[in-house]
Parts: sequence; C-alpha cells; structure tokens
Amino acid sequence: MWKTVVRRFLVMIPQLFVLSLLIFIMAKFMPGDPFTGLITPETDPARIEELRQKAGFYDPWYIQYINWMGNAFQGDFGRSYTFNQPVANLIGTRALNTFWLSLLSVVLLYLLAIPLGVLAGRYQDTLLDKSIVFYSFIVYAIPTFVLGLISLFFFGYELGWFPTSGTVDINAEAGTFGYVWSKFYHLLLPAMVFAVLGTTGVIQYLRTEIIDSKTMDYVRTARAKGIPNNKVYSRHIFRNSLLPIAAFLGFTITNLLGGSIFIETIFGYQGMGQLFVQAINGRDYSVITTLVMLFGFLTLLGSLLSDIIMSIVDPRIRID
Amino acid sequence: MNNASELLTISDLHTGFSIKDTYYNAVDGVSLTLRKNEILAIVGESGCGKSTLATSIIGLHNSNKTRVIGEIKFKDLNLANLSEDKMNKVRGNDIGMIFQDPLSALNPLMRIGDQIEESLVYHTDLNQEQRKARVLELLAQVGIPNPTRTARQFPHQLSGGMRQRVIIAIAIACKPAIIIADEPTTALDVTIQAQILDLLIELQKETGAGIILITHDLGVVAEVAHRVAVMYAGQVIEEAPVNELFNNPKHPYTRSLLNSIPQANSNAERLQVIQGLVPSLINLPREGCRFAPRIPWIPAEAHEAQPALHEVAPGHLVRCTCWKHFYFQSEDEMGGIVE
Amino acid sequence: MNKKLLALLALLMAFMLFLAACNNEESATPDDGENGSETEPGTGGEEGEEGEEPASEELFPTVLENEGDAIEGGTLQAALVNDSPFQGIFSYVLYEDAYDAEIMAFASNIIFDTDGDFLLTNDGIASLEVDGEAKTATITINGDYKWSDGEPLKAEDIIQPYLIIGHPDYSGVRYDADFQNIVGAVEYHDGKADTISGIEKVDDKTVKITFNKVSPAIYSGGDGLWTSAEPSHILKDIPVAELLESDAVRVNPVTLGAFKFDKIVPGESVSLVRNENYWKGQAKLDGVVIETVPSASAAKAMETGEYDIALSFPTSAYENVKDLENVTLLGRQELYYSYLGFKLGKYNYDTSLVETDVEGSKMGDAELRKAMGYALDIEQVSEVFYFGLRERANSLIPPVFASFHDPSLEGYSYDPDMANQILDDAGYEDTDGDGLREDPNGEKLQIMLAAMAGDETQEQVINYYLQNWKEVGLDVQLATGRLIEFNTFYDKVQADDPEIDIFMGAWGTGTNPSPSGLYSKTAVYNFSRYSSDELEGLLQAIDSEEALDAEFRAKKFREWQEYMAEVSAVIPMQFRYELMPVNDRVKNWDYGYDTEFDYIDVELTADAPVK
Amino acid sequence: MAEKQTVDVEKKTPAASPPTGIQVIAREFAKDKLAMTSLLFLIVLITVIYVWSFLIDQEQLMRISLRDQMAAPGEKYWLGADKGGRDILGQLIIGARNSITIAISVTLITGIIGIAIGLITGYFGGWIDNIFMRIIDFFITIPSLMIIIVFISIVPKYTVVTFVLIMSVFLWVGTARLVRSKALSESRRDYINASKTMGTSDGVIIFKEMMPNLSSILIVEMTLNFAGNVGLETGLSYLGFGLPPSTPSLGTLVAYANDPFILENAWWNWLPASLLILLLMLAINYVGQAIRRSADARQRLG
Repeated sequence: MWKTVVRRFLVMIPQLFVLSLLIFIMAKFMPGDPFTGLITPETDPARIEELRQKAGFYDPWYIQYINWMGNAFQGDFGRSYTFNQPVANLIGTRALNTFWLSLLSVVLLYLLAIPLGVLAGRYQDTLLDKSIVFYSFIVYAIPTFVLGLISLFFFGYELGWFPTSGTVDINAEAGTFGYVWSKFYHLLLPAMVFAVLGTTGVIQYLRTEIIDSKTMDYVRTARAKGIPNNKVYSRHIFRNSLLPIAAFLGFTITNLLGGSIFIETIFGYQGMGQLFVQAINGRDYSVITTLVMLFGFLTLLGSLLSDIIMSIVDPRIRID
Repeated sequence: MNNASELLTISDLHTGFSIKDTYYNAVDGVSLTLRKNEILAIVGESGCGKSTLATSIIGLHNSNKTRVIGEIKFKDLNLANLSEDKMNKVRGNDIGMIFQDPLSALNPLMRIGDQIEESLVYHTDLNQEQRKARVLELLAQVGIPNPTRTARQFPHQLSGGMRQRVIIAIAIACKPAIIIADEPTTALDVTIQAQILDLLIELQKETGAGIILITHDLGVVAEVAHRVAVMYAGQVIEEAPVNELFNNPKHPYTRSLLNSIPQANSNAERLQVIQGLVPSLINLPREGCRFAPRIPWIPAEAHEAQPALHEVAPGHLVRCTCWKHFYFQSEDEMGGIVE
Repeated sequence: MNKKLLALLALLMAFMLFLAACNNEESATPDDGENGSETEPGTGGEEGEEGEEPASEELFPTVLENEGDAIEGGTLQAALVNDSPFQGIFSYVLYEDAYDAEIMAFASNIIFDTDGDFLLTNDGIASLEVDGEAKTATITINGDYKWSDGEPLKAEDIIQPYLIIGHPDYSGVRYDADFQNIVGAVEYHDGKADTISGIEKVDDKTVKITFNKVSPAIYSGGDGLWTSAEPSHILKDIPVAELLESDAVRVNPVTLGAFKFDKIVPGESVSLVRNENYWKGQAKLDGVVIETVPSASAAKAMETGEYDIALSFPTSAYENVKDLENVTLLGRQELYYSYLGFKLGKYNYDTSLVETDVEGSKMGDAELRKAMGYALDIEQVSEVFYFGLRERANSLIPPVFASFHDPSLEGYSYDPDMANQILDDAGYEDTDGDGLREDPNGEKLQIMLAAMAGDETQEQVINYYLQNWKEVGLDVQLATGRLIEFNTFYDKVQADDPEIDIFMGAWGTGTNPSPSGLYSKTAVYNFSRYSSDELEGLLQAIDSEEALDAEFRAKKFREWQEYMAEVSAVIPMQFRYELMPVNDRVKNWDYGYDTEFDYIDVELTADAPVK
Repeated sequence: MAEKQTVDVEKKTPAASPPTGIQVIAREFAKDKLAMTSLLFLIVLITVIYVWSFLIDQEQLMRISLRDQMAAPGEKYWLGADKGGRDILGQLIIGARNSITIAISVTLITGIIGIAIGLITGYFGGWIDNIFMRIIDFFITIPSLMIIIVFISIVPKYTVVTFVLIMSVFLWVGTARLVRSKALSESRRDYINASKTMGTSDGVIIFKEMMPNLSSILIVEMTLNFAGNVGLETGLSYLGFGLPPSTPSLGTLVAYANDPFILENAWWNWLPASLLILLLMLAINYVGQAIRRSADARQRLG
C-alpha cells in the first residue's frame, strides 16, 4: 500500500505543476494588480510604478512564473502585497483555522446526516422519511448566508450562546486549556451552520443507497438467517451503504474548503476561503496561486485518503 | 405417510401484492405438504408464483404491501401470521434458505466465516469458540477443501460454486428441519450444478430435513425430487410423485413442459409446446381455468367452472378437467394464437 | 402535499415571528439623542436647501455627553467593522490598511496636534516652526515625554521614520515625490549616503529638516514632513527589510498614546491597556478591546449591546441602528467626494503630461457637460438610497475643510428643465424622433459611462442616473455593458480607454486638500485629462510659498473651486457622512474633527453595555 | 422491502406485454399522487414563467422608481418592491426564467458530458479509463469555485451564456467520477458479461443496459446538481461575482438578503425567490423519485 501512496504522491507533482501554470496565467489575465488598490490622491503614481517594477509585474509572465516557481520550491511563496506579509506566514494560520473548521464541520455533518439518512432510507415512504427528505431540501434551498446570518443573530446575539466573531478570545492564554476551549467554542456555531447546510447530499445519497441495498440478495440472505431486523440494518445494509459516502469523504472535505468562503465571511472567521476572496479582489497573485495550489493539493490528498479508506472498508478494493 | 412425518402443511395459501390499493394474488390457493426426508420440487415458468410461495413460507415479503391469507403450519405455528420476532426464531433455525444467485447472496464486506457464524449467534447457545469450530465443521461438510482459510476470506475471493456451498452451509448451520432451495443451481455451470445437487441430496440424507426445491429445470427435478408440484399462474395445477409425473403427466401445461425437454433418443421432430406467456398478475383470469386462454382450441365445456384438484391416481392431483380433452395442435393449426 | 404545505407555512410563520420580534424592540421613538447633543436639533432640515447651503449643516451630533455617573475604570468594547481581518501593522510608517490606523488611533504615535482644517498646531507633543526662506522646518519636542515602555522620547525618535521610509529596502508607497523633497533623501534611498543629509539633530529634543522647497502643504503634513515618531531605541537595530514582520510592529509595538498594546490576536482582535506614561495623564478607562466584526452583523452587534462603539460602521446599516434606544449615533462628514468626470484628453506616459483636447473630445462641449450635471437627481438618491447620509456636493473640497471650502458655490442641483433648456439652446435636438437627442450636427449621440461595481445599492443608483439622463433625452450607456469591477475600472480609466466618455469616481482626500495631485498637468490621476494654463496657475498658487499665508491660500482655493465649477470637466456629485454608533454607557466621546477630545477622558457609566 | 416487492410485481407484468419505458413511467406517476402533483406543478410553473416573462418589458421592469422603494406587498406590487422600487414579482418571473435556463443548461451539459465519460471509462476500463481518470483527477484538483471566480473576473462580457459555459467546464467532473465508480462495478455484473458474449455492441450495452441500472443514482445526482447550480449562482451573486444587475436571477434576488436590513425587514425581497427555489427542488425531487422507481423496475427485467 505504501508503494501506491508514494506513487500517487509522485503523480501529484505534474498535476500541481499544470495547475500552478494555469492559475498563474489566469491570475495575470485579471485586470489590475495589487497596487491598483493603493491609489489615493496622496499616493505618488511614480512610486507605485516603481513598486510595480520592483515586484516584476512588467516582466513577461513566464519569467514571473519561473521566478515564482523557483522560490516556491524553496518554500518561499512570494509576498502578499495586500497583506504585506510573506504568503507562507499569511496562509499558515488561516489554513489551520480552516482546517479545524472543516474538520469539526465534517464531524458534525456526519453526526447529523448519517442518522437522518439511515432513518429516511430504512423507513422509506413513511412520514419520518418524508419529513427528513423535506428537511434536506429546505436546508439545500436556504442560501448559506441567510442561514448563517439568522443563526448568528439568533444564537449569537439574541441568546448570547455563542461568540459572534473571531477565532479565539483575546484574553485566552495560548497553550492553556482555556485557549483550546475558546478556539473550539468559536468554531462551534459556524461549524454547525456548515454541517446543517451540507447534510443534503449525504442524506440523499445515503437514503438512496440504503433503499437500493435493502433489495440486495445478501440482505435477503441475512434476513433468511433469522437475524433481527435491527441487526440486518446495522451489520449488512448500513455498512454497505456507507461505501459511497466514504468514497466521497475526501471530496466532501475539499468541498467544505470551498464553501468556507461564505461561512468565514459571515462569522468573521479568518480562514482560507475568506482570504481567497480578498486576494481575488486585491489581485494578490502570489496568494491566489498559492491558495489554489494548496486547495489542489488538499483535494488530491483528500481523494487519496478516500481511496485508502475505501480499501480498508471494502475488501474488494485493494491498493497495492 | 402418517401425520407425524408431515413437516410443513400449507393450506389454501393466498399471497397478494398491493397495486393501486388492490391486492393481486401471486399465490392463489396453494395447498401443499412437505414430509420428512422428502424433496418436494415446485416447478413452473418464471412468474408462476413459485418464488413468492417460497418467500411466503419464510416470511421474507414486505408486510406493508403484501397480504398473506391461509395457513402455513409448521410444528404448532402458523407461519402465515407469525410476528416478525417469532418468525426470526424460525428462519435460519428451523427453515434454511438457499438462494439462486451465489454471486450476490453473500455480503461482499463480510468474511465468509462471520456470515456463517451469524445464524449461530442468534439461534444457538454456543460460545464463540464453539461457533468458530462449528463454522469450520460446516464448511468441511459442504465440501470446501480448506475451511480455515476460506472462513477468513471474502466472497469475491471464491468461485461461484464455492459460494453456493457457503450459502448452503449458512442454510444448514442450525440443522434446520426444512430447507428451501430457490433455484439453487440456475446460476452455476453444469458440472458445478451436479456437484451442488449431489451435496443437497447427501445433506438431506444425513439430516433428514425436508427440502422444497424450487426450479424450472425439469432435469434437476427428475434427478433429485421425490414429489413434484407444478405451478401455473399462482396455482398448483398438478402434483404427483416424481415418476408418476414424468411417466404419466396429465395437465396440458405439464405435458407441454415435459415436451419442451429435448430427448436424446427422440427423433428430431418438432417439439410440441404450447405458445404464449404466463399472464401478468393484473391480467390474471379470476374465474375458470387459468390455462384456458392458452389452449383456445380446447372447447370451453371441457373446463370446470371452478377448477379444483382431482386425485387421478394415489398422490397424483390434477386441476380442472380440461386435461381429459387436451391434444396438441398440429403445426398447421398453430400460428394465429396470441397468448 | 398538503401536509407539506402546512409544514412549510408553519416554518415561514415561525421565521417571520422571529423577525418581527427583532423589530418590535425598536419601534419608532424619534431619536433626538436623549443624551443631549451639541448641535441644536432641527437645523439639518431636509427640505428647501437644495444647492443653496449644502454640506454645512450637521446632521448628527459629534459629541456624546452622558449625565450618568461614571464607574471606576472599565474596558471599552469596540467593534471594528470589517469583512476581512486587519493587517496588524502597527506602525505609522509601514501600515497600509485603514483598519490598522483605526486601532492605532487609541495608541497614537502622532506628535502634532491639528486644527479644524487639519493643519498642524504646536499644542501636541511637538511643535513645528517653518522657515520659508531657508526652506527648513524645525521640530521641537515640547517636554519630557516617555514611550509606553518608559524610554524617553528623543530627537532620534523623530528622525527614525525618515530613515525607514527613505531606506532602499523600504517597500511601501510613502517614498514618494513629497519625500524626495527632503534634501538628501534620494541619495539615501539610492544607497549613496548613509543618512539623509537634510535631517539634522540639533539637540536631544530638536530636529531640523531642510527641504528643496517649502509650501503650505507642510502644515498638512505634506512636503515630506512626517508627523509621527517611531521608537528608535527598538527599531534602529532591526533591518528595514525585516521590519514588517518584526514583533516590534506586529506583536508588541511601543506607543506614545493614551493606551498601549497588551495582546493581539492577528487579524481579529486587539486588547489595549492604559498607558501609564501618557503625557497628558492617565486614561480613565482600564483598557480597550477592539474586535473585528463583519459588516453584516455590525448593527445587530450594537443593538444587542455587544460593543460600546463601532469603528468604520457601514452607513448602509444606518436604518438598522437609527432607532435603537441603547445607542446614540454620532456622525461627521468624511474627507470624501464623488464626482462625474468627462474625458477631455489623454495622458502621454512618455512625457508624463496631460494632453488636453477639448475640441476633439466627444464631451468637449461644456454646455452638454453642465446639462448632464443638472439632469442628475442626486438629491433623491442621497435621500432615498443613502438615507440622507450623502448629500449633493457643491465643490471639489469637502466642507470639513472649513477655511478652504467654498460654501457660496452653487454647484448643480436637480433641474431637468434647466438641463433640457441648456441642451435645446446648445443645439442638441431629437431630430429622428426616437426620444433621444442627436448632437448639433444631427449625429447620434451615445455617451459611454464607466462606473464602479459595488453593492446592490450602487447598481440601482447607477441605473437611476442612466434613467435621469434618458429623461432629458441623453443616451448614456454603460461602457462594457455592466458596472466595472474596481481594478478594471482604474485600469481602464487610467489608460484612457477609448470606450469611456464619462466616468464616475470618488476620492478620499486625506487631510491634505491640495488638489495638484489630482488636477495638475503632470498628474496621472487627473483622469479627466483636463488642463489649462489658468488651472495650472491656480494649483501652483495654492502650493506656493506665498500661500504659507493662510488667507492667500484660502483665497486661491476658492478661486480654484470656482474655476473648476466653471470649466465643468469634473462635476462634484456627493459628499458623505460617516457614522459611529455609541452605546449609552459611554461618556465623553467626541467624534468631531476639530476638538480637544482625548481618549483619556472617555468613561463608562455601567459595567456592561446597555442592551 | 417495498421496493423489492414492487419490483417482483413489475417483473411479472412485462412477461405478458413488455410496456415501453414511457408506459412504465406513466404508470409510476399515476400511482404516485405526489409525483403527479409535482410534475404538473413543474410543467405549469415553467410554462407560466416562460410565457409570462415574454410579456414583461424587462427594461420597464428594471426602471428605478424611488417612490416605491421597498414598497410592501400590496395592490400595486403583489410581492412588493426592492430598494430601487422595482417590482419583485416581475423580477421573480424573469429571474426564475434566467435561473432555470441556466440551471437546466448547466445540468444538461454537465450531465451529458459527465454521464457519457463516466459510463465509457467505467465500462471499458483499461487505458481509456486511465487517460480519462488522469484528466478527471486534474479537474478535481482544481478548486472549481475559486477558478470560476477567477474566470468571471477575466471574462470581459459576462452574460448568461458565458456563465453557463464557465460553470459547465468545471462541473461535469463530479458527475463523471460518480458515474464511473458505479459503472465500474456494474460492468463486472453478469448481465453485462452475458450481453457481451451475445455480441451486443458496446454502445448498446452502455446506454441501453447499463445506464438504466445507474439511473437511480443519476437522478439523485442530477436533482442535486440542478439545485446546486441555482445555489452556486446565488452564492456567486452574494460574493459579488453574480450576473450583471440588468439580468435578474433567483440568485440576485436571494442575495438581497445579504443586506441585514432587508433580511430582517423586507422579507418580500428575498423570501419568494428562496421559496421558489425550494419548491422547484422539491418538485424535481419527487418527479425524480418516481422516474427512479420506474427505471428500477425495468432494471429487474434483465
């Protein structure tokens, strides 16, 4: 298996390379540059020209790309002009924030969606099933920011149950339990909103899978053994129905990364999604390119993770 | 044949499916008896209700959309209206079931050993070690060469024949009094088919279980069955000991079925077979002889108004009276018949 | 299906009840600022002042007085309304993010006080003496002051900012033409000198700076003069290239202000505590906590008493806070104007000169330009879309600059009849009967407008303006067919894209109102590309040495404004207000520009913000 | 179990007279009132929207009328007016037309590409699969939302057509991957092997035999895709990368809720569009379920 993992990592390299080239060229095609935003009557156009020159924006794009790549290989992903920081520093903390947010969201998502999907599939066509399906569509139809804002207003401000912005309390001492708790507490509401919004896909797929699984011959075999219904579900139907969900786990995670853009903006949560929008608006090429590549890398990692999980869960698939 | 040897008595069983709030009977008034040490074959074309009959016995139908009326007497129980919990005590324990397709009848994600062991968990008091031992014993019993290794394998690692053996092992795990085998060999190669049938016969001799063998393959029937019931459109139309049936078929349908088997020694004459298909459930004639539409050249007076099973010889039952007037059409007469 | 419909309705009802509940609390009590305000209510009437005396009335109080008894100490909770994190560069020479500046204001390193025109005075930490003939400025520290870490403030600290900005490794925008006005700055920047020859430490408290030229702008912090100090005892050992990432800037900056930095969570919150070494005394508050709050929830945060004040509060949320009982709205005019520009030439990037070609431009007819100004119903837009938080601008100098603004200018007011009249007189007639005017030669006249994309409101406003023009028979279309995203807008406007005939822009003027950067012959930002000798003369006069005389300068400013109004190459559109909602437990807050207000005076009257 | 038994019944039906797919579907709808209602609702809704939108003068509709700013629902405007005093109902109709057109186009384009590629790679396997999987892998690496945003900021003329094309370029991948994984396991089944030995052409096997068997998952996927496309468009509007203002869409309407004041005080600005999206999704889902059931039944036909 390790051979496969290593091989997959090697395959990633050309993929990421192509991706970086693509995004770099596209980013350069965007009108404006990081310094456009600095224009005020008080800024000196000559100075801005000088800075553009210094930043190499007048070089041909392939020179810029080669320079950028060369540095990237040494771990230097360039400078963010809109944040005035090395990109690596800038993304570092935010990537971690988004990672925690996604992780908690995924956990909550599955905690919520799996039971619902299983119930809907098991009690297919009952009132319970219909309500769950109905719920899943309502959730899907509600725009992210509407649900986000309403829950923020209600649970955050009106009821005061959750913090309303930021990732950690300013007074929490780093390294203490209180700090970790504060981080978690700040994550909770956005992660819950995130999880609720993501349930639809999982519920739908799981429900369909369970309904399909129920008619499988091996389920009939199991029932013919005289196994109680509950056990038939837990041992035979459920596990088999989870396969496609497991297959999409990596995909789900990367989808969450993309969806983080909305949630992070609403909850004032500093993460990569929010950063990306800012970088686009600020034409912060190095940040855009690095972020896209990071997301690409994470996606690849996610799909590898999916495959590994699948090979563990499904004996028919062995990667070696 | 006294009462004591009767394992299972089915009386006037109706199994209906709900379509648009109306129930349509796929099994319509079947009465059958299974005795100890007996292999009872149920034959018929696809859609004649034989599989439904099997699922009705073991209760694997959907209680919401299916209605079972009648009696399936097993020991002191009526399986037709047993609660799910009580039924679970019978399934796998007293009645084992063998399914048609060994490729899909095993859970792909579970080890073979675990799948066999499952029924032991619910039906026996054996502890884990004993169960493991029993699993190996069963695997050996069904003729699997390396039980220890096989027990640890997953279904996809076994061949079709091996899987069918595993399924048989599951069916006999708790030494059931009755085994229902629903087309157990249809999906297998001919050589494997023979092996599996041999295994069934052997097992039956060992355990003395009654076997209901559901099949459309008359060759199989001739080889293993003791008694045969022929089903058409939800009804048993003829029932007889195997030799009697093959030597002296009465019902037009049975005769047609038997005619469809090419005989090695017969001249290459055209087989005399009745054309047409089993009517769909919804279009089933509710009155009169259900086979009548397929033999329109037989006058209506030949049929009974309420066709019943008549004993024509000891243990040989035939439905309706049309058989007395039946003849095969000559080739000239055929052609204009649809259904 | 019916059951589902019912469920859906129930859900809707529940939702609306929730919304209703949110609204009930704020059921209209006309707010007159129960805390009392300096400005008498009623002067800011909404009617009958079109164009006559715009921009001078105070719509909002700037001072919050609170009769309540103050508690001892307490921490002020401040919301910094921002959809993205602040950069966290807490240095006046390095920061670029306005939000950083908002935070730094509490812990300021500014050494000069300013008056109502944002001109430097001598009442602050340091005083300034300008010698016009010798072209020097002398900065003197007015007393024995200390940094928040206890180190004394000395001449080196005044010089430090120059050494950073001028340094070859400095990567910000502040090394500009103004800075190069300091003698020796260029040599230092090019690495030919180790220090800036024009800056001289006279003694421990005095610094003398020699310039190439001295203009009145120096009193606005222009000409290269720097108005804040940097702690040289810390920064001098840090290479300039590494300064941006250094802890001295990002983690524990040292300050001269009322508060000093305590803790910083990068990008999201800052906690400040009282600076024991503050030269004016001890702040009454124990400290201030500033947290980033997304704009969508800013109003809600104030309503529920989460924060005491909101910095950079979005005016679009005005409706959500205007009736709150626990919050008083302070407001002031921004240093901002928006304008309608007409392309009247091109910029020659080789010669760095504006090449005006009025005759050859589609918009060359001043009558047409004026008519377009009169056709715009900016008054309604201000009222309806911006809740009166914007108003028709009469000139290119915001009224905040009281001495320079010319309130007598009429500007344009909505007058479609006048617009029609002008167009008729100028020969723009609808000759083909399609409801749209042709140019005097009978050719179809289609004017392409470039406008920046923004929020929903912006889109509707631009649409409305297009409608306004259509009502007077002018066919104005959006260049590129839609509103143009910010970056693209400036790309196109600056490049004199032939697709653009007119454009709608805005300038935040900063505290130096000198217009030469935007309207001079050499200015790239002179986007309308209009220049004339008379204009050049006025601009030069405004920044001339004679203009060190305040009255002369004010006069030239007025002349310039009148000239610009007459030429109408750029038509001022709107001034705007900014708001600061303040919770009722806050005492002694002053939001005005021209005040003696200091953060040390701020007090709280309750332990927690009023809900 | 319900599914199975219905299936058993269906199994017998065609033995008598194999009904066409349409007949099966029709019967399925006749049986399922909810699906029938949903189907009728969809047909009526879409017809009304397309016909009505023809009758609306879009330029007139998008005129700003300051007097009517934020007018509450009433006689003049049944669904009130927005900030610019423009009729919400009219915008809803035009917006729904645009959004449905976009969503249908994108769903169809991505669906066709995704299903075709998924089936082909899954069925043939081997090097074809390998090549396509590399391409798919590459597309999956791409954070599509991000690239879409970058794309949108590059495209000079941003219209419904460009929007559809941009979205389609990236969104077929998920479908293709899903279909491929299903097709892969399906292609190992007996009936496929049986068909192959009988000399049935690959095309027939793929599209006539395999596809119906995958239809359940396909329909779920397409339903979600449709709604997802509406959602994506909404989200992009929220982030400021939506359709131009002169082109109302359900997305731009829902994005009105972006302004907290409107969210709280002017529900008529955004709620109708949200509800319409919800109803559309529910209806499509119920119709999809019915189609799925009929497809399932055929599947057991062999």
